[in-house]
Amino acid sequence: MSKLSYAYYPGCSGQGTSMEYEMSTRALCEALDIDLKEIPDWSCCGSTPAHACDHVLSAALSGRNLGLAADMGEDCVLTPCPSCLTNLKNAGQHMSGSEEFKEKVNKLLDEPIGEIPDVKSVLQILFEDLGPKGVKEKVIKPLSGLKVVTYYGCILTRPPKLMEFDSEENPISMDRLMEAAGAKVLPFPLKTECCGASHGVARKDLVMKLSGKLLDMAEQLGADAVVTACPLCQMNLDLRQGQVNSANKTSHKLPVFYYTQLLGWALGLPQAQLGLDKLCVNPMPALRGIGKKEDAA
Amino acid sequence: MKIGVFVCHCGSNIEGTVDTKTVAEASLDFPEVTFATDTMYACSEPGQDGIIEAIEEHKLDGVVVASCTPRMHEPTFRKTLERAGLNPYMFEMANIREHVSWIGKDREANTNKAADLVRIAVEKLRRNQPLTPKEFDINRRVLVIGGGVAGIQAALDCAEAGLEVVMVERESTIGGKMAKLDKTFPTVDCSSCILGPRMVEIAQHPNITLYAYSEVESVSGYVGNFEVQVKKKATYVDWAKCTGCGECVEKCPSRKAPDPFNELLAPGRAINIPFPQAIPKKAYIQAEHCIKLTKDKCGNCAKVCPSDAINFEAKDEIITEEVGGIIAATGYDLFDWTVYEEYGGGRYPDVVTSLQYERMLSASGPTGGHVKRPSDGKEPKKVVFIQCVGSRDKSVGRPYCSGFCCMYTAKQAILTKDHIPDSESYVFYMDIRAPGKLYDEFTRRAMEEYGAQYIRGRVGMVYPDGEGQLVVRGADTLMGTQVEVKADLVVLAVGAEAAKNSPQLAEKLRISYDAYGFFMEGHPKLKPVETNTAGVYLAGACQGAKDIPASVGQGSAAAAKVIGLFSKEKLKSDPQTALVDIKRCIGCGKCAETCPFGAINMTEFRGQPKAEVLETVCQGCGLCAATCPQGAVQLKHFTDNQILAEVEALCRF
Amino acid sequence: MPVLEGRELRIIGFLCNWCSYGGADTAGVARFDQPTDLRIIRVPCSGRIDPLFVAKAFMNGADGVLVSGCHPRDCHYAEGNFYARRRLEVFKNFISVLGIEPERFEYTWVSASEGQRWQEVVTKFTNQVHTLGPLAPVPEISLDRLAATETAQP
Amino acid sequence: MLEQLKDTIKKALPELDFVIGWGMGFDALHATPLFMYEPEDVDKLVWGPLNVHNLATYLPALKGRKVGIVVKGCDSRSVAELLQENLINREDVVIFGAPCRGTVSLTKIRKVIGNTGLIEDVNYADGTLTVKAEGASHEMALKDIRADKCGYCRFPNAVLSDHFVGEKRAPQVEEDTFEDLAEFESQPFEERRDFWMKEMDRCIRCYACRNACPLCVCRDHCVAQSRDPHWLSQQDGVRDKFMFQIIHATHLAGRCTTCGECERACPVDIPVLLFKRKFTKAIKDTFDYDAGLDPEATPPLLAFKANEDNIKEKEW
Amino acid sequence: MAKYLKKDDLGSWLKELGETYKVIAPVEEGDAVVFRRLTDERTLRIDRQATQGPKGVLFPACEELVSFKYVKDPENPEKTKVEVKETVEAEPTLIFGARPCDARGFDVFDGAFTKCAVKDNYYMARREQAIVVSLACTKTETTCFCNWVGGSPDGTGGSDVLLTPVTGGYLVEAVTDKGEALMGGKLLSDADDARQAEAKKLLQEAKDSLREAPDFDCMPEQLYALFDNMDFWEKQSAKCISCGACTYLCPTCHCFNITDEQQGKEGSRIRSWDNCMSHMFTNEASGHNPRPTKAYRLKNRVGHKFCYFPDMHDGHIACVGCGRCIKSCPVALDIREVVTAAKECRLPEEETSDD
Repeated sequence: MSKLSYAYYPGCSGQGTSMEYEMSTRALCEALDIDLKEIPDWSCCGSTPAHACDHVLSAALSGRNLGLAADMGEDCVLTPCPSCLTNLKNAGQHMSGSEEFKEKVNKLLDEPIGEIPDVKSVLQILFEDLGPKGVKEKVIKPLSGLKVVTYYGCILTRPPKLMEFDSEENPISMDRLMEAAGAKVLPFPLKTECCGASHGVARKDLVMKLSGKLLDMAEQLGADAVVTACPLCQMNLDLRQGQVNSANKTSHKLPVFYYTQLLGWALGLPQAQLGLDKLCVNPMPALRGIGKKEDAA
Repeated sequence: MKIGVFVCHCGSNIEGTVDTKTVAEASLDFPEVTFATDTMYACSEPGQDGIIEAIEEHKLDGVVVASCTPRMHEPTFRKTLERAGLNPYMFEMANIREHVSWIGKDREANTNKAADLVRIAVEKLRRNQPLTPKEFDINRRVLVIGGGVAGIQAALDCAEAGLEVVMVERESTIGGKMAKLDKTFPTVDCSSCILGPRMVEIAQHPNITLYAYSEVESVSGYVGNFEVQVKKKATYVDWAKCTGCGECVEKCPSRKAPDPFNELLAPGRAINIPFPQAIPKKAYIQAEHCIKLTKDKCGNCAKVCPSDAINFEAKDEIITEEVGGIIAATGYDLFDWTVYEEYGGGRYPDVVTSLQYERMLSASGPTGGHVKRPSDGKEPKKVVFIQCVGSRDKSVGRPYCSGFCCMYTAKQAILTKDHIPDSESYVFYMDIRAPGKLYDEFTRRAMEEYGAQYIRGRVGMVYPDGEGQLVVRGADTLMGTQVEVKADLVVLAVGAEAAKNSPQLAEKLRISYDAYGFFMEGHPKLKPVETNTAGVYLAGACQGAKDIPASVGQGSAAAAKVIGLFSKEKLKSDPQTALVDIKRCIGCGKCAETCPFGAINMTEFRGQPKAEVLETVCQGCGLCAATCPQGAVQLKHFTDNQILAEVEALCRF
Repeated sequence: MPVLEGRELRIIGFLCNWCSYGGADTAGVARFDQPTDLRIIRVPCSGRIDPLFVAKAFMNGADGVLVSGCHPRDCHYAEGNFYARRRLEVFKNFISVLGIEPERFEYTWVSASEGQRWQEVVTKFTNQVHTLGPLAPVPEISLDRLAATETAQP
Repeated sequence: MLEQLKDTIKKALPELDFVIGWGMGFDALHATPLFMYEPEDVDKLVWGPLNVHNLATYLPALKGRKVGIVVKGCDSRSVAELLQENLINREDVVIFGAPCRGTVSLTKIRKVIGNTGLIEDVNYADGTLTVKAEGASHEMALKDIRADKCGYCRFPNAVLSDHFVGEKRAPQVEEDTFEDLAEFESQPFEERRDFWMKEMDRCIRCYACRNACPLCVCRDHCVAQSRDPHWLSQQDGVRDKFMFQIIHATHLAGRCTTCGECERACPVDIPVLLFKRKFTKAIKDTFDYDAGLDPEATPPLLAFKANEDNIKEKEW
Repeated sequence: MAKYLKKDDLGSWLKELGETYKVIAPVEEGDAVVFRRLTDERTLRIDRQATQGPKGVLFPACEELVSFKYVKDPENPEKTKVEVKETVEAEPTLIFGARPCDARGFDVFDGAFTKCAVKDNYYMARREQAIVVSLACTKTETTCFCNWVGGSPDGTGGSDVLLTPVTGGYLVEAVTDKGEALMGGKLLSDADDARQAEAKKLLQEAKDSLREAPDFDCMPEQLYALFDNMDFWEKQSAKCISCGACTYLCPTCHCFNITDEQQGKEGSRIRSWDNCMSHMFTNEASGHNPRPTKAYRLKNRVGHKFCYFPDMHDGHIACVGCGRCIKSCPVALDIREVVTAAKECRLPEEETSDD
């Protein structure tokens, strides 16, 4: 098999709030021999107020990046961020579906876009192109005994006609990857429930309720950690865990990982590359417990 | 030839968007048309009389009616011609309603197109020959496929009328879905008490031959003379000897076999008798679960059988039956609801189907009629019913309403209260559809007398709360809020879909089926139990979801159709068959090779090989005519020259 | 009557009686609007349709030909459409060598219940033919004679 | 090799009514079918690139008689096809095969030498044909003047024979790539139509194409001349002539072995083989079937599969 | 008086004539040479015998005899009458480049269509308005045998003007009064003796190059005698594939078929060439066919040309020896061989005496 290689769109949160997601994604892909070619001079995906007021503008923001990727000669763009994914995919699908729309978008662009590349999440290609088996082969530090719940969030698989990946109600891609890394994945019934992110600023009380429910259920199932694939979800569950605790009078101390971090860990990547120090809830007790519980059992 | 053209207004159905007078005037210019008129309703009595008068007055010898589809009224007008003393086949129709007036509003274009259609009908008619049907004998036996309540009704009605009936049932017992039900709505009477005696009658009726655990393998022939191959699947039990005592079932050590009769609610034995009232009450072995058949060990059943009926060597058997008519009554199956991941996709044991719940309620079911949660065997106190699971849902490809779920949900809510008086029932519904006699009253009783809480809205999610209960979250569209109900048991009112392998059976029967696999009736209103294939009729839910009274009604209707068919002395074949011009035939045999009906024989004429059509076997498809390179085989009324004339007429201007 | 100048093209449909003709009826009953170009010739089965009828239509000046029958496996005569499929497919391939765009000829399957599908098929095909425009009929007379009549009537 | 072939035929002749081969025609360039009844007739037999005719054409009319036939590779495929259609009996036909290097196209020769009516002498040796006409001598490499069909021939040896004389030749090509067709179809549709209009206009409706075709088995009952069915009028317009070629080609779909007799026989040089080539390609692409290789095969248009491998009609 | 036309002036001459006549000449078309109306786009080809002769100009492959139309009485649509219109199409036509054999074919036509009791108006109208300018043959082909059947490379039968190619141009001679009318053209000059002598020499060489003509006087008798010898005809016809190339290319074959072709209420009665080599030629409505096999049909073809027609038309053989039937025959069936074989066939005398 030839080496897997894709155009790569990091997205803005990877430069800030979810730096560790970005770091760990790159480290993981390198370790898995997947070539991520960063789109030169990439710009905002349009996951701003743009898409709420002007579809053409929003598509042009995404379209510029797709055009740049096409110029690289790549036919598939990856991004770790579900929001970027939604916008890039939406723009691509809309333009492929309507020449008229494409023309409107092209008017806004310096370089009109021609061929429209595919857009996928890093998770999708890990699951589909490489496969859990491919991950398992490279695991050197299995996550034995680590009980996790996988939390996909609301937009990674939705709407299904746009995302064309995994089940929108009961996704399993992250589950399989975590299992491949040796973790025990608990049957989490709230995989795609809303964490409240979209109301994060205006209605904090909702976030407390919704994220709290997720943490409660994870705790109840006996999870050692939550695994996510979305910067916003991760932020709500991790950064706001303290707030949730005080609002709901709970005392959760659940580390909330990006799946890339845990996979990287299992592949034996150095901590520095995984950005574990960026997590708010200390992950180390959970990570240290790996292997031990099993020995005890 | 003198051709009369009658252009029908069909009230305003045609006249509304077609200028029928102009069409009639234009028709008068067509070759050999000597009379043309527009008429209000050609098919009405005055309309038909008008045609007859015109035939007599103008000495017409051919008629074109421009009106609706020939699939509807061609037989009507042929009879009109016959009454006027003409050969009924000197007739053609131009479909200016379904194909013109109803599909566009451009009056000019429609009028123009209508005239074109009349023109091709005239050109075809000019080349028609008077035809006379051939008569042939009827085999007065009927095949009923499926032994559910519709099939049972049809079989008994036919048998009572003196016909010999062959019934083929896929499962080891007849009774179908109704046999699995505990009670029936809206009377709440015991399902097996009303169905049981009818099943016994099937077994005992001297005119009925029952093949249970059997399937239709192939069907050939044509109305009046079908030949049917029935595959009797191996049961490994000699049913002639089996007394149904059940000793073998008791002693069978293979206890993880599926029990389809109980909807897989509990495991069954490899050797099994579905239920105490089974007809025939005989044991059968599920080979893939039998220790003897898979591993050549055990053989307990053979050891304990008092009548020595077990035969591990048994093989499938093919039986040929000859019948004159066929009633398909293959019923329905439940939609595979596990595509609903939001309801757990089958991962939560306490989410069950309505039919599973029915088995739980039934005294003959695996719980002996006690409602118990599959997960822990506890009696549920809060039961949530979710309606329209696999009905009225485009996203799962089932946009239709299954019709009976509203009613059985109400029934199950009532029975829940009867079984567990301190229980609460919640029903999530979209609309209540209860249009039958006493139906709406029944659903009201569920709400008002039995206190079932009806919540109008779809359920978005069911998930375990981690503490042994299920959270059911849905919308309450009347309140405009989201609601969450904690439930001990969730019952899904799963919709009906066509029985599995329906399309395959339809193909064997050469009948049509719709996009969902339900069999197509001859006409949605006027021929609800007929099909497009003469001699094949439909009864029950195989045609579309139906409740018990409707299925029984259709069973009787189908039986009446067969009895009517068989009441004729002889049947007449459609004379629009193929014909060989032996002067032109070179005897290459390509027609005989491709004929789907074996209706072409190769014979010899003056030492030369020639093809010959068996007129009563020929079904008139015309494949031979399209196959013969020199055009020596022609299909009467669809000859090359007729089709060429139609093409030519359409292209001439 | 001639097709309406400038608005309609000459499109001929060959439909099997049991499925597609019924499907067109169903579309009519449901009042599904359709372009008016198509003229339907009813035949018992798609197996009756000798591809040469299609050829003849093109020779005589049809701009498009549409054949429709029962879905495979659903033939009223069990096998007619299976043979038709092979013959029509090969024929569709063939006509490009004649200089006839293959898009002028389509064959498809529409059942008696698929009124909506029939509407889609007719609309799509009519648009397809309109995109290609009219196809000149092959002259019934020799080219010299044609040239003579053309110069006679400028 | 020719002598060996003659000997073989002479040995078999007593059992047969006659053997059909080729002899010299009215000049040195034109061969003609030779019916050999007596051993001395066999001495007139010739073999080489001038043996253009496909003699299988004669066989169906001789059904019931025991005859021999000399075949090239392409001719043998016609025999196989006739056997498949039960138009001849295998036991009544004795097939003499020999390796073929290709046959000439007289049209191409005419293009080189100007007029094939003035032939004085012809010699063929080692892939070179030397024609003397009007006092001038023309040397032509066979590959330059051979019939187009020989350029893509995959079966230079008889695919079935009772006696095969000489050493089998390797085919020139493994695969027929239909470049001729691709070239023709690189023209816009309208130009293709115009091309055929002009070509068809020349047709004299002599039906040599049909009668030379070994697989036009309707013979005296061809639809071209019948009134019932009345597919064609007797007009000499382009329409009926064109339509006839379409009928001919369509009736040959899945049966035609592209022996090229139709085109060769045409007295006014209309390239009618191209129609059959198109069908042959469609049949090959769709059913992976070559006509005339297996007398036991069922031709694709007389068969079907419930799920066709290469037909994607539902995608429209 | 013979005239001379410069080779370079031929085109201009024809163009000039084109003002008065519809000029039909052999032109290149595909790989063939056929007679067509001469236009600027077409290329004249007179260096070889045309693939098909000019017979279609006077006797078209297909012509409408009458057109007819059913007309309904607007007052009473049950009454229909048929309107019939005869279509005789003729205009001044000049056939250029026919070979002497081709032109002689028109003699045969004249015999069949204009000199019998029943005259063919359609043919006559065209014949009267046609002028035939032939081109003598200074070269002969292997298939040429005009000398066997009374023709010659410089034969004038059927022609109005005869051109003979000489160095740098053509010798132009009027054959008929009609032809004389063309002699006045400005491009024609008087031909000098040298040119006339050259023409004579070239034509003599052409005549000498032809195979010696056998004596066909005995042919009618011989063919009648062979009438029932089907064994002979079967062998002769064995290789025939029953197509119509020979008849349709033959300058003398004039058999025709008449059919009505109707579309809707209108139609036409057309006459088209028929072909005696086809089964259909004598197929009777009952299905019976008096000439059931190709042996019968070949016998008829040869018999008609060399026996029955001469019998009816003062010994004029209905063959002009152009050789097209030989060279265009898909199986190179050589009529010379058949006729020679018939001539040389020893009749089974014992059988005759037994009768």
